[in-house]
Amino acid sequence: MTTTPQAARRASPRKRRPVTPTAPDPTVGLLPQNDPVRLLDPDGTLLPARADYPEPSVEALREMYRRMVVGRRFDAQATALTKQGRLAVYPSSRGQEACQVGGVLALRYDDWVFPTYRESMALTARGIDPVEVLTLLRGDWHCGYDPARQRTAPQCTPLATQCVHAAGLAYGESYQGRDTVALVYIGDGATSEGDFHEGVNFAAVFKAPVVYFVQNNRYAISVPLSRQTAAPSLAHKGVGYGVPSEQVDGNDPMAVLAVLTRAVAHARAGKGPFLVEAHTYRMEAHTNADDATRYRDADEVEAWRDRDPVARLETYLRGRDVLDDAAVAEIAEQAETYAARLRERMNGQPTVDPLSLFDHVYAEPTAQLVEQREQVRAELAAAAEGDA
Amino acid sequence: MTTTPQAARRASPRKRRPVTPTAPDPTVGLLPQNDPVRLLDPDGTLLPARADYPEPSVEALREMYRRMVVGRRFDAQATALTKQGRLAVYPSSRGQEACQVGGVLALRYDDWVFPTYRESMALTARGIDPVEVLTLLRGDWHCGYDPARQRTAPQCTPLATQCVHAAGLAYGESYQGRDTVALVYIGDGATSEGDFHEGVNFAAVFKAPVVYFVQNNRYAISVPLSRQTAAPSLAHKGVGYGVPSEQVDGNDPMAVLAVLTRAVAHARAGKGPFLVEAHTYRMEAHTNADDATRYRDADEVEAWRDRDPVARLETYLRGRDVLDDAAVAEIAEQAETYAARLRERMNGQPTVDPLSLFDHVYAEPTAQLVEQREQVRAELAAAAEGDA
Amino acid sequence: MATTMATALNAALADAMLADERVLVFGEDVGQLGGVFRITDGLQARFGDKRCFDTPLAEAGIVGFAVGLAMSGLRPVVEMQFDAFAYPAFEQIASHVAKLRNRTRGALSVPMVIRVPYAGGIGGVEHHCDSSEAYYAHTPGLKVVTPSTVDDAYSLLREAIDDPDPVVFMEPKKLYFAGAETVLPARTEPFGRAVVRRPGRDATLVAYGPAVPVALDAAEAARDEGWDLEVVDVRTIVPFDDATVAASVRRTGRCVVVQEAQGFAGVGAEIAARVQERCFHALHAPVLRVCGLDIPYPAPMLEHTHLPSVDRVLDAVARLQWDDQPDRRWLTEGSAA
Amino acid sequence: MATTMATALNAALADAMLADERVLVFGEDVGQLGGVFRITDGLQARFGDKRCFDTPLAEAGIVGFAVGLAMSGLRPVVEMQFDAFAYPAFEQIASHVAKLRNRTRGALSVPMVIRVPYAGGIGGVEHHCDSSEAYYAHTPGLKVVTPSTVDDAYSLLREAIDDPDPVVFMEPKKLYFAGAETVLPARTEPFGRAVVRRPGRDATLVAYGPAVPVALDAAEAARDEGWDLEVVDVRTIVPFDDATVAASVRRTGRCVVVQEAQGFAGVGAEIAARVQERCFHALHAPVLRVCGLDIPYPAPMLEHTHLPSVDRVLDAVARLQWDDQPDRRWLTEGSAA
Ligand SMILES: Cc1ncc(C[n+]2csc(CCOP(=O)(O)OP(=O)(O)O)c2C)c(N)n1
Ligand SMILES: Cc1ncc(C[n+]2csc(CCOP(=O)(O)OP(=O)(O)O)c2C)c(N)n1
Ligand SMILES: [Mg+2]
Ligand SMILES: [Mg+2]
Repeated sequence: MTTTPQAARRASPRKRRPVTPTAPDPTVGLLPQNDPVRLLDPDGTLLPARADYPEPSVEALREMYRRMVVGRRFDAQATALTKQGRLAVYPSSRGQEACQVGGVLALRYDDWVFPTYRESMALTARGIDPVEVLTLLRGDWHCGYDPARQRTAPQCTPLATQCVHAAGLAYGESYQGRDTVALVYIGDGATSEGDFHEGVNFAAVFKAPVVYFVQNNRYAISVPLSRQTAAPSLAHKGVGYGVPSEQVDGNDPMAVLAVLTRAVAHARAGKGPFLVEAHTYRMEAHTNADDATRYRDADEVEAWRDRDPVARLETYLRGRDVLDDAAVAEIAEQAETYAARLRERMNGQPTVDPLSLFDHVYAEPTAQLVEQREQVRAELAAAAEGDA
Repeated sequence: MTTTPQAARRASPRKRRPVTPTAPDPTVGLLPQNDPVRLLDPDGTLLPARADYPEPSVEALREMYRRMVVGRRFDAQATALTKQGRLAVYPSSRGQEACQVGGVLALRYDDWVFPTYRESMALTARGIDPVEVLTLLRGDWHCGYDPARQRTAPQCTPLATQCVHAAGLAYGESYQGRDTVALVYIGDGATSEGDFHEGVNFAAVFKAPVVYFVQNNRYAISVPLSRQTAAPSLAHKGVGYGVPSEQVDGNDPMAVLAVLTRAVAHARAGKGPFLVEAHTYRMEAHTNADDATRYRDADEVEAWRDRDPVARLETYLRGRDVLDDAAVAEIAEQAETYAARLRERMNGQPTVDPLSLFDHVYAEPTAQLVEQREQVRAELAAAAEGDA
Repeated sequence: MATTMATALNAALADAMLADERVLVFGEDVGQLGGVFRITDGLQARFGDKRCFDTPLAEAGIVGFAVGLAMSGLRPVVEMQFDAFAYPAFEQIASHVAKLRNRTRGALSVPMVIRVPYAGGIGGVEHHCDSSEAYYAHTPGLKVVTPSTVDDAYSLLREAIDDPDPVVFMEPKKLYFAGAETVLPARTEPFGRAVVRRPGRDATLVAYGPAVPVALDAAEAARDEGWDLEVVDVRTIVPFDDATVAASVRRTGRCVVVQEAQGFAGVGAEIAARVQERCFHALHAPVLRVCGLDIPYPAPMLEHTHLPSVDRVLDAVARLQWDDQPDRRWLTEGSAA
Repeated sequence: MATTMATALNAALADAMLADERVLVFGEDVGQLGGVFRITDGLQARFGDKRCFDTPLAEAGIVGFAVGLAMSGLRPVVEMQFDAFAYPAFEQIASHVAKLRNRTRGALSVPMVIRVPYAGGIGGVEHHCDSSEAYYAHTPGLKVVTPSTVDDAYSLLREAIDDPDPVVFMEPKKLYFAGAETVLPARTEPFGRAVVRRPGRDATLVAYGPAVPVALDAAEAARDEGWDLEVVDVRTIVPFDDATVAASVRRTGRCVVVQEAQGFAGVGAEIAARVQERCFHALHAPVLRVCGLDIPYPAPMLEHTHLPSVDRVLDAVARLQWDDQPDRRWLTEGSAA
């Protein structure tokens, strides 16, 4: 049989009854707001109050300010230590203080943090000994602090891999009846990795209490965000996992704290993960070893100076009369003391026992490792004899 | 300085000027519609016309019907071949005929298809020799057809990995000035893999002309969709990559063809990738080796029988008077002939030269492989002698 | 009735879950379905869907999730559905599972088991038959275990789950349904101990996992040729039992290593290197290897050409210089110092 | 002025791009920045951002994208930023890059180069110093190449880009800025040929990549001990040059393999196994190995303990039984057939 043109052209017998009414919009509560949440203007003035994000208490903000100032000073000190050869390398987070400090301030002491290499400031703000934080970068061992005691995973270098660990840890905690939340720091670039996808998805499917906190500082080393994604925002990835998300002005300390506080509360309440994208900027190069002038203009950096999170919060707190010159000076002094003490303690080469290389590969070294340890021991003995 | 409660409670000096007006909704054109696109009711009646998806021509639909009928017969034949021991294993796509055929019908002959193990029907519908398609499952070699000539990648088993290849291929084609489109078949389960994320993202960033076509048949082997994602739909993943997306009733052949035709046109026009999720159902077990009764109810399967895509299209075409009993019988006969010829050709064991194992590891075998080939050759000679 | 390796593995999982409620079993299709090889059959019904459950389809996710669970104090046992499908998890395994204890000076440990059904001989299509043990064995921080007997399947898996370190537990698929008369629970030699499966005086065959039955068959067939072959089953590739292997080779003076994986830079190379390092003066012939060919795993119809066979093992044994060829060392002595 | 390996690699990329417009160079930070080691410096400026470009940060994506580009007829050269950061791409490399030609009986090929800056000695933090060559060398279908000289860096990279097969091109980071007097373009021996870097009579040191300078230094130092050592640079691990290595060992009668990677089941094991298989009667001593320790790569302050050193090589050479110890074979002869 062949189709006659007439038959083909004949009006089709259309269904007359109306189509099933459209289902309710399934993205409600999942999509981020179009604009990053902002509570403080870049000049420090308070914006109109909003119902979704109540202002954090001034006490909390004052403490945030203090930690940001100390954090910035710590960061500068760490950079200085690279110049003195005390640190092999240091990835600065100057400019990202609101995110660094906001992330840890939103948490309870027994919550977990999953940081990257860039979160040295966050970890010191969490109260971890800065010398232990810098162990990785000084080079005496990999992770210098005790992650179990500090409830802080080792700073993660293989990008995005910690997204999955956090899902497992958070699920494991809730499985064991604990209401711990895990907060994952991750960069804009790392969201392109498969492990970001798998981690957020696992967290969502298992309703694990994780806050994924993307510090979008606009660059992955030299690669700008436009090469990373064509999405309206990184926060828009949330809906694809059924995870509510929000964008926040990452240089607005008040907004960062408010948004993360809500995100953490969401997770703790058993509602599953939450995704936050903070729009911020890395003021320094990727690390001291990087040359940022190769890939970005001085103008761009300059423009971000006007959005400095520390000055912004200071202006606001001064305006609220909860911070005056004396207080600012006192905090600056705390910061100086912190830096001086760090400088001192980083002075001098730590000693590490070469035989410790064999101690933690397994709970008990294998026969092969015992053999290799004996060989190294013999070499060291011979060398000592040679020196003597 | 300590904060006095008074100071803290004092009204904050709020900004008076209104907040920057809200940016336009950035998700416009990216989010899928809430309801899967449907043009034909399950009973075959035409639904009200819609501007976004014009009906495909009846000629195209009649051809689609023909290929679906032949495809279903092919599928049944392949399943039968497993029972006769002619195929090691066969993953059936019965119930998914609209997707299998719609995908290839939406393409030009020189477009590329990136199929999975489940797309045997799609590939035969594309005109690839069914014996070559079944080579993988018969076990004489891996890929039986010539992918370069057929513009069809080898059927992909490592899930989601083909998402990235398609991005590269499509970008490479357009880079070389060709307006080829790549269509990726992928299952619901595989969207959880990191490679799905990386593939779609690469395609979006490089504006590669790829259509990602998710056949959501509700199971990954035994794992139901609810264990795969908490998202409103798989199509909602698109916005996270800046990729427009759509849901479609995967058992509505007309809608599948219409949506894919638009998706392909979008890609070909240089607007980048498009994501389509088809809601469908795998009527058989995962493969003949699987036992689907272990994880799903007969009721569920029954319910989907009423949404049979072949019957649906047949009813519609009959209603349009472009298909009558004679035509249906003629197509059924074509299908029988196709199956009979396949059965015949699959009768008997193919012979494969063991020495060919060394031919394609590299363009030229290495010295080591030459050595191993000589060893095998000697073994074969010895065995032949032993037999003689 | 004979017990199969599959049954033994299933029993080991069940007994471990019973003994320690921190043990969680998860992966793709391990719940309701009981795994594509039914190794987890019945566990979800018995222990509930919080103890044995399906995950999203993502192997890096599965392994990384297990790392997090282990950090929280649990004992995850995950299944990779097939050998080649563990590759997406390679970064998680190599950079995290293997290293976490060491990175943190022991503050965090990862007592987890990654079960990998591996190797061929089952007529599987591509990507379902890889022998991937060398990738793990070459990665410090992992233990790599592979049973060849039903008793070992049970005992080694129980030990793996109890072990404080991460264990990649490689299950030879072709042996899943091979049976043996035994009574479970079985307790065999611990990790780090190879076992002489068949004593012999003339040469040692060293094998593991799917190659052990091949070696045993070859030893049996070798009797016709007048060779009395010893067969050593490595069992735990890491930690490796040098003592048992070297003792055997020192006794026999000859050695053939049999492995199913492609040979180049595989575990068999390590064994050959170790044996000649330790037994040089005892060796009457070089240590030979019978391995899979250095090709991607072939399609079903050609896999018998790829796999180490009894004949190929016997050919290697025949090349072990039985004729007491004169020492030809003088040929090259001139150029030595 | 001396040319560094970094310069030579950069020149090889530029010359290849000039010679063949199908060559595309991409990866993380290779565009505007010119790569974290500046190996791609200036390529984007010179050839435009369609020939040399940055990608999203995803290694499986980069490698898989390259597979697709190769299918479309292009010749991708991708950079993995550091050794351990290639692990996320492991599935793409092992299941696709390595196998595509074979799967399709040659209908599709994957002429691509995966550049991997690898190994340590540069004080890098964790995950930046892995020696991962064995993972690739054990995977049939890949060629694995690693230069140790400036000329080889240029010539082997050019050959890798022209090669019809996928090449994992492993660049020893610590040699990037080592210089040599040379004039580019240089043309050295092709793939599959090892080279005697230093002739010697008493023993052969077999090394590749970052271990070659260590072997050469050891050979120099060995003169004080009265040993005249030959140094063979493997250059291309796959395909491997048995002939050159075996000829050397047959001449010297003694062999030490030096590699930076952890030893267990590494490339050095393969070399040791091959050498004793082929040179058994020429050997006066077992083939010994000097490798990295079987531990995760250590923190900077301890890396010198991990890395093969001149002393450790000399210790191994000293154990090569120079004393003409009596042949103790009789000790075990009793138990042989
Ligand atoms: C898997 C992996 N690939 C590559 C790298 C190398 N690398 C280190 S940091 C970096 C950029 C990360 O950018 P982003 O995620 O935006 O974080 P940021 O450094 O800006 O904080 C890259 C490519 C890595 N650490 N891990
Ligand atoms: C990387 C990887 N992991 C696991 C598997 C094993 N496997 C084969 S098919 C399948 C389920 C796939 O489900 P889906 O993507 O929904 O496709 P469908 O089979 O339903 O068409 C699984 C887990 C695989 N092939 N590849
Ligand atoms: Mg960034
Ligand atoms: Mg499915």
